[in-house]
Amino acid sequence: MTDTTQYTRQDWQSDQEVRWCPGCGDYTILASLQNFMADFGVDRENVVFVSGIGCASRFPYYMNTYGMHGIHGRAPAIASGLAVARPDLSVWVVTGDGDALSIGGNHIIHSMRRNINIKVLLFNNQIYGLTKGQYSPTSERGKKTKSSPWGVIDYPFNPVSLAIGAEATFVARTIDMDRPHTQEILTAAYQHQGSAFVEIYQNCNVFNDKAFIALTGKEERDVNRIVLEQDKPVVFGPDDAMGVVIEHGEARIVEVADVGIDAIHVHDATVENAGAAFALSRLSHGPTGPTPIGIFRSVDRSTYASDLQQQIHDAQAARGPGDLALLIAGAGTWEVSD
Amino acid sequence: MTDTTQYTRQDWQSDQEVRWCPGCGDYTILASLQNFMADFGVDRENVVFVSGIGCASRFPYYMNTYGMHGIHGRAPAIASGLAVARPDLSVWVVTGDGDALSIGGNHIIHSMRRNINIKVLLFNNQIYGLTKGQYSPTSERGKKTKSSPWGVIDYPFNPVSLAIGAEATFVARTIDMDRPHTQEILTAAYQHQGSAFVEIYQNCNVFNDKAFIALTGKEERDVNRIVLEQDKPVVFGPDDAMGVVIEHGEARIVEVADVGIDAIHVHDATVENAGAAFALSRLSHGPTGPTPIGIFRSVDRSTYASDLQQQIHDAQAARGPGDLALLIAGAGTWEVSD
Amino acid sequence: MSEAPTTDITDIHAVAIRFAGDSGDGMQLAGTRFTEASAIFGNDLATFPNFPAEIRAPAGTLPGVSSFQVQIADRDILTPGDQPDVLVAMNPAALMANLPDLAPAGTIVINSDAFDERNLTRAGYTTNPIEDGSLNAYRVLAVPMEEMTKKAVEGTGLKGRGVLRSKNFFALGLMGWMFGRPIDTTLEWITKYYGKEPDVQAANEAALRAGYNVGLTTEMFRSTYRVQRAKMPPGTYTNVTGNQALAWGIMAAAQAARLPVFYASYPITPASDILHELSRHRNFGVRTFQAEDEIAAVGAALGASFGGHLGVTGTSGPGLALKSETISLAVMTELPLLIVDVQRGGPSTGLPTKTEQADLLMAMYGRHGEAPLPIVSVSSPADAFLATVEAVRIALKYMTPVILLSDGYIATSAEPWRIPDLSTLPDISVPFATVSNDPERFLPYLRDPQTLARPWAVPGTPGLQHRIGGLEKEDRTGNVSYTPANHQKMTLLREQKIARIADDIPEVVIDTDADADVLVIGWGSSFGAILAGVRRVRAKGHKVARVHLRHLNPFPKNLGDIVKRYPRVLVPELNRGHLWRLLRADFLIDAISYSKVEGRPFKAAEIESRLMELIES
Amino acid sequence: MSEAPTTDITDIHAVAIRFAGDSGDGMQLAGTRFTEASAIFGNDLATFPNFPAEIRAPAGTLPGVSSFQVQIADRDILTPGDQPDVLVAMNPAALMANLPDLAPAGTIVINSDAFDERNLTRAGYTTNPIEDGSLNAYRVLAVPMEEMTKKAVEGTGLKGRGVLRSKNFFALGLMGWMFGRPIDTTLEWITKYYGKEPDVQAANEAALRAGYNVGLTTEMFRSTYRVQRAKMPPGTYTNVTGNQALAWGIMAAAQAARLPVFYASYPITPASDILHELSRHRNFGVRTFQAEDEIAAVGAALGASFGGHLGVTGTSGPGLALKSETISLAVMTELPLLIVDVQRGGPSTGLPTKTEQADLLMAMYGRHGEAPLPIVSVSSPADAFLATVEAVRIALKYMTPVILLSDGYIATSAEPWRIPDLSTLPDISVPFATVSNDPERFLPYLRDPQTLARPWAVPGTPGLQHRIGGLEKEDRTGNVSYTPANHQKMTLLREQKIARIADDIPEVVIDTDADADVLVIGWGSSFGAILAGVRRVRAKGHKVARVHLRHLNPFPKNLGDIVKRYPRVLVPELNRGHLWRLLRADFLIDAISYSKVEGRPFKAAEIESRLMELIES
Ligand SMILES: Cc1ncc(C[n+]2csc(CCOP(=O)(O)OP(=O)(O)O)c2C)c(N)n1
Ligand SMILES: Cc1ncc(C[n+]2csc(CCOP(=O)(O)OP(=O)(O)O)c2C)c(N)n1
Ligand code: SF4
Ligand code: SF4
Ligand SMILES: [Mg+2]
Ligand SMILES: [Mg+2]
Repeated sequence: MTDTTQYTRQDWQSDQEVRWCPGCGDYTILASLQNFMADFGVDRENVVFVSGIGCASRFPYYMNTYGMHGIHGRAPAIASGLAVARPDLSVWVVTGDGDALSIGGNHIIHSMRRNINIKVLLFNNQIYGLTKGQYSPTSERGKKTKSSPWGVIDYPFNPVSLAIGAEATFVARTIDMDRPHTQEILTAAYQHQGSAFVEIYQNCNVFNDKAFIALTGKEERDVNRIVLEQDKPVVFGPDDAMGVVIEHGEARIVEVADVGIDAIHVHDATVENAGAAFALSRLSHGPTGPTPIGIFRSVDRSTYASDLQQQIHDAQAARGPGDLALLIAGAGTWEVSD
Repeated sequence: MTDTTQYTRQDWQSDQEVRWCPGCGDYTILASLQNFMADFGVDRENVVFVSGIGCASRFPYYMNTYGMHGIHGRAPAIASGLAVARPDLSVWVVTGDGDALSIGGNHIIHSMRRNINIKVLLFNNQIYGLTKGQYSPTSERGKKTKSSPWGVIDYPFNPVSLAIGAEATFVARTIDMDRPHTQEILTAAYQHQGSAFVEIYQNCNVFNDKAFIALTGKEERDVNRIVLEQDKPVVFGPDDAMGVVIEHGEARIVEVADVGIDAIHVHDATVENAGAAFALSRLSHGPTGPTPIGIFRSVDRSTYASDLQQQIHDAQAARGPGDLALLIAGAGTWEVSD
Repeated sequence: MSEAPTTDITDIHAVAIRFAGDSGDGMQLAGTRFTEASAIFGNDLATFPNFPAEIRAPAGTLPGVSSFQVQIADRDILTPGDQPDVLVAMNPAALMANLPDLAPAGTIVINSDAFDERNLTRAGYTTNPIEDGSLNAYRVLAVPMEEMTKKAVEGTGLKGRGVLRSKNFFALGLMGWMFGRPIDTTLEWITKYYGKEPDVQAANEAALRAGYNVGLTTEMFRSTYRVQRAKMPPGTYTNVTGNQALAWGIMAAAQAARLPVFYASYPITPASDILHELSRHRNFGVRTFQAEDEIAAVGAALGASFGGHLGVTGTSGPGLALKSETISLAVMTELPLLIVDVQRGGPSTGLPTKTEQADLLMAMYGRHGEAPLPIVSVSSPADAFLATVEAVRIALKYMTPVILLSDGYIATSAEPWRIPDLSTLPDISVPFATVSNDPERFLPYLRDPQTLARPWAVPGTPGLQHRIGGLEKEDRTGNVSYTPANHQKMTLLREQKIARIADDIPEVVIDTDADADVLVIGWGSSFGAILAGVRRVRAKGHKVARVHLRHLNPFPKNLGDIVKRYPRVLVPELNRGHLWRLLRADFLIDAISYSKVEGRPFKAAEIESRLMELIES
Repeated sequence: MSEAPTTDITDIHAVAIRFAGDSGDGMQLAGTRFTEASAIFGNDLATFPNFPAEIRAPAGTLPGVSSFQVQIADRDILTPGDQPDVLVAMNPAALMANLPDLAPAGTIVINSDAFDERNLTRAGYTTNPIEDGSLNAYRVLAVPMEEMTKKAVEGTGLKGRGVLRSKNFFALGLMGWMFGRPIDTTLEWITKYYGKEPDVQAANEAALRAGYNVGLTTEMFRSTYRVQRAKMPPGTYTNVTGNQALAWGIMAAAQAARLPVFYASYPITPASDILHELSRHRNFGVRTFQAEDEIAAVGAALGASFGGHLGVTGTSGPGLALKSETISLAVMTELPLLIVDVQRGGPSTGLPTKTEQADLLMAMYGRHGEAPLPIVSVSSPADAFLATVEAVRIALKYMTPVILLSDGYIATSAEPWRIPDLSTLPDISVPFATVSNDPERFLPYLRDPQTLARPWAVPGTPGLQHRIGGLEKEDRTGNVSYTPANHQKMTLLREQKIARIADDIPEVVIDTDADADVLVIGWGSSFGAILAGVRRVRAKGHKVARVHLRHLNPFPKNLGDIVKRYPRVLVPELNRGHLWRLLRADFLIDAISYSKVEGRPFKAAEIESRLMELIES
C-alpha cells in the first residue's frame, strides 16, 4: 500500500466485459470492491483474486489485478498456497454458496482455522446460479428448485455459525445492495491479519429473486436489519426499539423498553471467546426476519504465513541458511578413491 | 431390535484377530461398543459399520456385523447413501481425527446438517496413527511430529464446536478409558433420531501417549473432568467445588462458593438454540485442563431419510405408484402406422 | 386457420432451421416447441441446442447468443443438418454469430426492431446489414417482430417489459406458417404450461397467432414449404433428449432389475438434467440425493449399492476425475454401480456447454492400480434408453462398477423415439444371497464360476454378516490379505471378470458394402454424422464399411477380426484419438485417426469428405 | 575387540541377510544400521524393507512380521538379492513367514527365547522347529538372545520391559561379528541418537557389544565371512533411500532454478517421508504445507506456482486420483508444477506398504479432456535425485505440470550414492516476465516459438496483471474463448508443447550385444533386477539388448527405431502391461508383456528365466 498512488474505480476495471445477468447483485458487489480498492490505494499488482466456479466466481476477470479462476470449490486451497508462499500479496477469494459451502466446505473450514491471510468473500444467493437453479447448502427447507421439485429436505448451514465453529478469526456479514456497509466490512477484512470470512447476501434475480427482501425491501429492511456495531448495545428497528439480550448462551430479541437498555448485549467482536459471536449468529437462520449484519468476530492471532516465516527465521538463526552439500554429506559418507 | 435375542459380547466379535498396538485405546472402545450392542440386544444383521482409513477405521473388521472399510475420509458419504437408502438399518461410522476432520471434513459437516441417521464415532487421538505420527487437525500448536519438526503452526479444530457450528443435532464427547460413560453416550447416540457426533478421546500410546492424561490420570482426572448431566448444574472437581457459568454468551469456570449454586449453568442439551452447547464447547481447546464430557446437544428434528420417505409417500398418494410407460407417453406422443 | 393461404407451397424433403437470439430471448423454447410440433406432425428430426456458459451474458453481445437448430425431414435423418437453410436472427449479435454457418442462398428471418445502433455496435457491426447490401446473397425477411408482438399482446392484460418476452412465440408462429406446422399443438402446450398465469398465457397465444397470421397475410412471404411426414417404423413415438432418455433408462433398468433407484449426484453441466428428471419421480420410489460434491455422490451411491439398491451417480468430466478414487473402491469391493459421464469440452473447466468425447481414456485408465471396469457408450438421444439398461445389466450381473459415456450433444439434443414395449425389457434382476455359500462361514468373495461375480449379500440378511473394503481381499473369504500370490490371483480374477463380459455382449454388426476397403469405426454421438456421411459416400457410388461401437470395454469378440479385414480403418472422434489408440494397442492395426476438437459435433459433410479423401487416395 | 578371533574367515563376494521379527522388535533399525556400517565399510549394497500395513499387529502374529533385507557385495550389485543367505528370526512368526524365501542350505540365526509355546501357537507351529528336525536342511544357530541381552544390560540402569528392547542391538552385534562389520560406526550412531537418554544408550551399547562378543567367544560360531570392499568409481558416497534422494532432488532443483520450494502434501504411505524430510529444512527456506487432503495439497502447490515458487506436491496412487481434476487445471493454466507419485499396490487402498508400477496409465490418461503432460520416472533410490531435477527442469522450461513416478520399493530401500558435485547441476532457472510482451496489453498466452511455453508473470509485477483459469483460453490473450477454431488450436498447441520435449531430452541409450534379437525394455524400479537378470543371461553366453526408460512421455525420439529393430521385445513391469500398451499403440510392435503383481519387486532370477525362455523358444 502506498499513499502516493491515486486510483479511481476505473483503474480497477479489467478490459473484460462484465457478463452477469442484468440486475444481478454481483454487479453491486463488484462496484463496492472496486471502489474500496481505489479508495484504499492498494497497488493493483499486489492484489490477487482467486475464485472457484459459479457466477460469483467470474469475479476475477473483471478486476484489473492478478487473478485465477480456479475450479469448483478449490479456491481457498489455491489461495492458501499462494498466500503462504507470498505473504507480501493481498489475496482474496471470491466464492458462491455452492462453491464455498458445498464442494469447497473442507477447504473453507481449514483455511479459517489456519488463519491464513486470505479474505473470503462468499456471495450467498442461496442457490446455484451458474448451473441454473439447483438448491444450495444455504437454501431454505421446503424450497422447490430444479433438483428439489418436492422441496428441499436438507437443513441449511448458517455460514456465520459454521465459520465461527471452524475457529475463524474474522467473521462478518453484509448485503450486496448496501454499498457503504459492504465497503466498511471490506476495509475491516482487509485490515485483519489472517483469514477473513465475509458472507455477502447477494440477490440472484433469475433463480432466487427477492431472497433477501426482508433485509433490502423498503418497508422491511428497517425492521429486520440488526446492525452489529463495536462496543454498542445491539439495538435495531424503528427508534431502536428492539434489542438483543444473551442469556444462558442464547441470544434473544426483546423490546428494549421491556428489559431496559442496560440489559441489552453490548457487542464486542474482539473478545477471544467465540461464544457471544456464535450466539448472535443464531438469531436468524436465513434472512427472512431480523438478521444481524456487521462484524461478528475479529480477534488477533498470528497468521500461518507469519508463523512459518518465523520458523524459517529461527531455523536460519540456529543453523545458517542451509548448504545442500553439507546436508547430504551429513547423513554419513565414505570416500572411495582410485 | 428384538427383546427375545440375548447376546453376549462374544456374539459381536468377528473371527478376525484384532490388530492394534498393544495398549491402544481402540481396544477399550471396541469392548465398550461390543458390550453396548450386546446389552442393547440390537440384531447384528441390521447393524453396519462404515469406516475410512486409519487405525480407528479398522474397527468394522472386528465387529460381527455388516461392514465396509472404505477409503480415507469418505465414510460419512458412503454411510449417508446407505442410511438414506436403508432407513431400517443402524448405520455407524468409525473414524479418526484425520479421517473425519482433515480429508473427511466436508462429508462430516454435511452429514451433520442433513441429520442423516448415522452415528459418527470420532476416535480423536490428536495424531495420525496409521501413517506413523504426523500431526492432525486436532493436534495442539507447537507439537513436534514427523511432519512438524519445528512445531505445528495450525490452530486446531475443536471438534465439538465444529459439529455444533455445522448444525449437528446430537453432539457428545467421551473418553476411551471410561467405559461406563462411553456406553452411556453410545446408548444416547443410538437412540437419537438422526446424525450423532461422538468425539471419543482415544489414547495412541505409540505416537501420542498420554495426550489425555489430564482426564484419565489418577490424580488429574477428578480435577479436570466436567461431566455434563441433563438438567443438572454444571459442577465438577473435588466436592463439586468448581462450576460453570455462562455470561454474555461466554462459559467460564468459577468456584461455586464464589457465585452461589444458583448462578451455575444448568445443563439442558435439548434446547433448540445451540448457543449454550457451543459456549460449553469453548471451555477447553484440547484436553489439557478442565474439559466437558457428556452430551452437549441433543435435539429432535426430522431425519433426511424420514423426510425423503415422506416425499415418496406423498408423491405416491398424489400420483399413484408410478407407471413408466405412462410417464414416457406423457411427454407427448404420436402414432405412426404402417 | 380458416383462410387458405394464397401462396405457393413447395414440397421439400428436409430443412434445417436455426433459431438464434439473445440468451434471454427464449430461443431454446421456440426451437423445442417447433421440434415438438414437427414431431407430432410426423417428421423425422434431429436437434442441436447451443448456449453460452454464462447464465446471461449482457444482452445483445456475441457471448450471449443462444441458438437452437432443428432439421425436419420426410425421411430418416441423422443429424440436425450441417448448415441451416433458414436462420431466425432475433438481434444483430445472433446474425453476426450464426451467418457463417448458413447455407448458400439461405433464408434469414430478421427481427428488424432489434437492429438499432446500440445493438449493432454491441455485435460489432458498423453499418446495418439489413440495409448495407451485405446480405444480398441471401433471402432476407426483415420483420419488426417487437412492434408486432406489442400490438398483438395489447389488450391481453400483460403490461410493461413482460410484453416483449412473447416475441419468441411470434417468431415461432411465423416459422409455423412458413413450414406448415399446425399451431394447435403449441397452443395446447401454452395452456398447459402457462395456465396459472392467464395474462402470460394470453400474451403468448396472441403472439403465436400473430406470427402465423403475419405470414399468412403479408405479401412478404410469398412461398411456404411443406415437409411431408417421414416414413418411420410403425409405433408410438415421442421426442426425447439424451438426458431424458438416460434418466428413464435408469428407471426402466431398476424396474427390470426389481431394485429401487438411488441416484446421487452433484449438479454439473451437461449432466444436471438427469438429476432434475429423476428427482421428479418420487412416486416411483426414486431416491435422489444431491450430494455436497462428486466424491460424496459416488460414495453415497456405493453405500446404497452395498445396501441393495441400484446405486447410480452421474456427472461430467471434472466430476468423473474426482470420483476416480471411489470408483477404484467399487472395483475392489465388487459392488454394482452405474457411473454416468456426460462428456463436455476439456481439459479443466474447458468448454462446459460444448460437446467432446475426450473422457474415454480416463474411463479406461483413470484409476490407480489395476482397476478394470466395463464401459458402455450412448450413440444418440433415443439410444440412451437401451444403452443405460445394458450398462445396468452388466453392473448387476458382474458385480462391478460400469461407466456409461454420453456427451453434451446427446444430452441436450432431441430426436423422435419409438417407445419400446417396456414389458419386453429383459429381466436383469440378480438374486441377493440369503443363505451361506459355505458350511463354515459366508464367503463374500466366492465367485460364480461362469461370470466370476461374487455374491451380493445385503445388510439385514441374518447370518451373512461380512466386511468388505479397499484393502486387497483374500480369495473366497474376502479377508484382508497382503500375500503376494493372492494379490496376483485377485488382480487377474478382477481382470478376467471384466474380460469375460465379451462373451455376453452382442458381436458388432458391420454395415458394409461388398468389396469395401475402407472401414469407418466410431462410438458415441458421432453415430448420426458418420452414418449420414457414409450414406453420402455410398450415394456417390463408393463402397464403405461402417461399425459403431456400444461396448468400449471389453470390445465385442469379433472386433479384432473385423478391423483387420480392412486395409484402411478411419476412426473419427471428437478427441485426439482415444478409440484409435485402443484399437492400435489391442489389434496392432495402423488405423487412421480423424480427430476434431472444436466443441461441436461432426458434420456429415466432414465425414463424407474425409472418407472421399481416403477412397480417392 | 582386542582379542583376535580364533575362527575361520571365509571370503565371499556377496551375501544377503534378512532381519525378521515382530513389528515391535526393531528390525528396520537393525537392518538400517547394518546397512550403514556396510556402506561406510565400502561394500556395494541394496536393501529391501518390508513391513506390515498395521502399525503394530498383535505381537507374535504373522501379520505383525516386519523384515529388512540387505545384500552386501564386493562388486556392483543391483538388487537386495533374490533369496537371503542368512535369516535372522526373532520369533516363530518371523521364521514361519520368511523361511520359504531362504536360499537352500542357508543360515538361520534364531532368538530361541521367543520360541515358547504361546509364540509357536500364534505363528501356527504345532511343534518347535528348533527341535523337531524340520530345519535340518539349514544351518541353524539358536541363541537365547533375550536372556543374553538381559544379562548384558544389567547394571546399565535400564530396568523393566525396556531392557528387552535392546535385543535388536544384540542381534546386530552378532551379525556384525559374523560378517566382520566394525561396530564403532554403530556405537557412534547410538551416542548421537540416544545421547539424551543415557540409560537407553548404555543398554543398547551393552547389547551390541554383547552380541558381538558372543560371536567372538562362543563355540557356536565357528566361521565368519568377509565381504571385501567393492570397487566403485571414486568419490564421496552416502547411503540414501529413494524418498530421501527425491526430497534432496527437490531442494537441489530449486537451488538450480533459484526458486523457493513450496511442498504441499497430505501424508500417505509410502510418500510421507518426502514430507518429513523436507519439513526439517526450514533453514533452506523450504516451505512445507500439510494440507487437509490431496486436493488441497495440489491446489496449494499450484497457487504457490502461480506466485512464482517451485510448487511441488507428493502422494501415492489414491492421492494422485484425487488430484487429477486440479492437475487438469494446471494443464490449462500452463503453470509449472511437480507432482510426485510414489506408487504402491492397488487398486483402492490395495497393499499400502507394498510396491507396484500400476499408475503409469493413470499418469498418462487419468484426466478429463485432452490434458497431456510429461512423465518422468525414477529407477533406483540414488537415481531419484537427478530424475527429480530433470522433472523440475521440464516443468519450468515448458510451463507444465510434470508427473514423477517413483514407487514403494525405491522409496524405502537404500543404496550407496556417489554424491554429485552440486555445482555441476545445470542452471534450470527461467526468467519471470517483467515487462509486457505486447505494446497494447500483456499477453499471458503468447508463446515462446521454440518451447511453446507461455510467460510466467508473477503477482507483484507492475503492469502485468492478468487472469488465468480453467475455461478454454484464447490463443495469445488468454481470455476466455468458446470459439471452435480456437479450442482446436489450443488443444493442439498444448499437445505439441509436450510432444516437442522429445527434442530436448536425451535419446535412449541401448545396452546391447551385437546380433541380439531380444530386447528387454523397462522403466522405474525394475532397473536393478532387469540389469542383473540380463547380466546373468549374458554370463551364460547369450545375447540380449536392454533399454531402461527415464522419460515415459514423451518418449525419447529414437525409441521407435530401437524397439522396431528387435524381433522380440520383452516388457517386464509390476503391473498388467502399462508401458507394453503404450509401446504397442505408438509403434505397432507385438511386444511381449512380462507382468507381475505380487506387491514386490522382480527378482533377477525371474528376469533371467523369462529371458532364457524367450531366447530358447
Ligand atoms: C467439479 C465440478 N462440479 C460441478 C461443477 C458445476 N458447477 C459449476 S458452478 C456450480 C455451483 C454454483 O453455485 P454457487 O457456488 O452458489 O455460485 P453462483 O453461481 O450461485 O454464484 C456448480 C455445481 C463444476 N464446474 N465442477
Ligand atoms: C486418499 C488417501 N490419502 C492418505 C491416506 C493415508 N492415510 C491413511 S490413514 C491416515 C490418517 C490417519 O489418521 P486418523 O484418521 O487420525 O486415524 P488414526 O490412525 O489416528 O486412528 C492417512 C493420512 C490414504 N489412505 N488415502
Ligand atoms: S444466474 Fe443469478 S447469480 Fe448468476 S449472474 Fe444471473 S442473476 Fe447473477
Ligand atoms: S498407532 Fe496409535 S492409534 Fe494406531 S493402533 Fe497403535 S496405539 Fe493405536
Ligand atoms: Mg449461489
Ligand atoms: Mg488419529
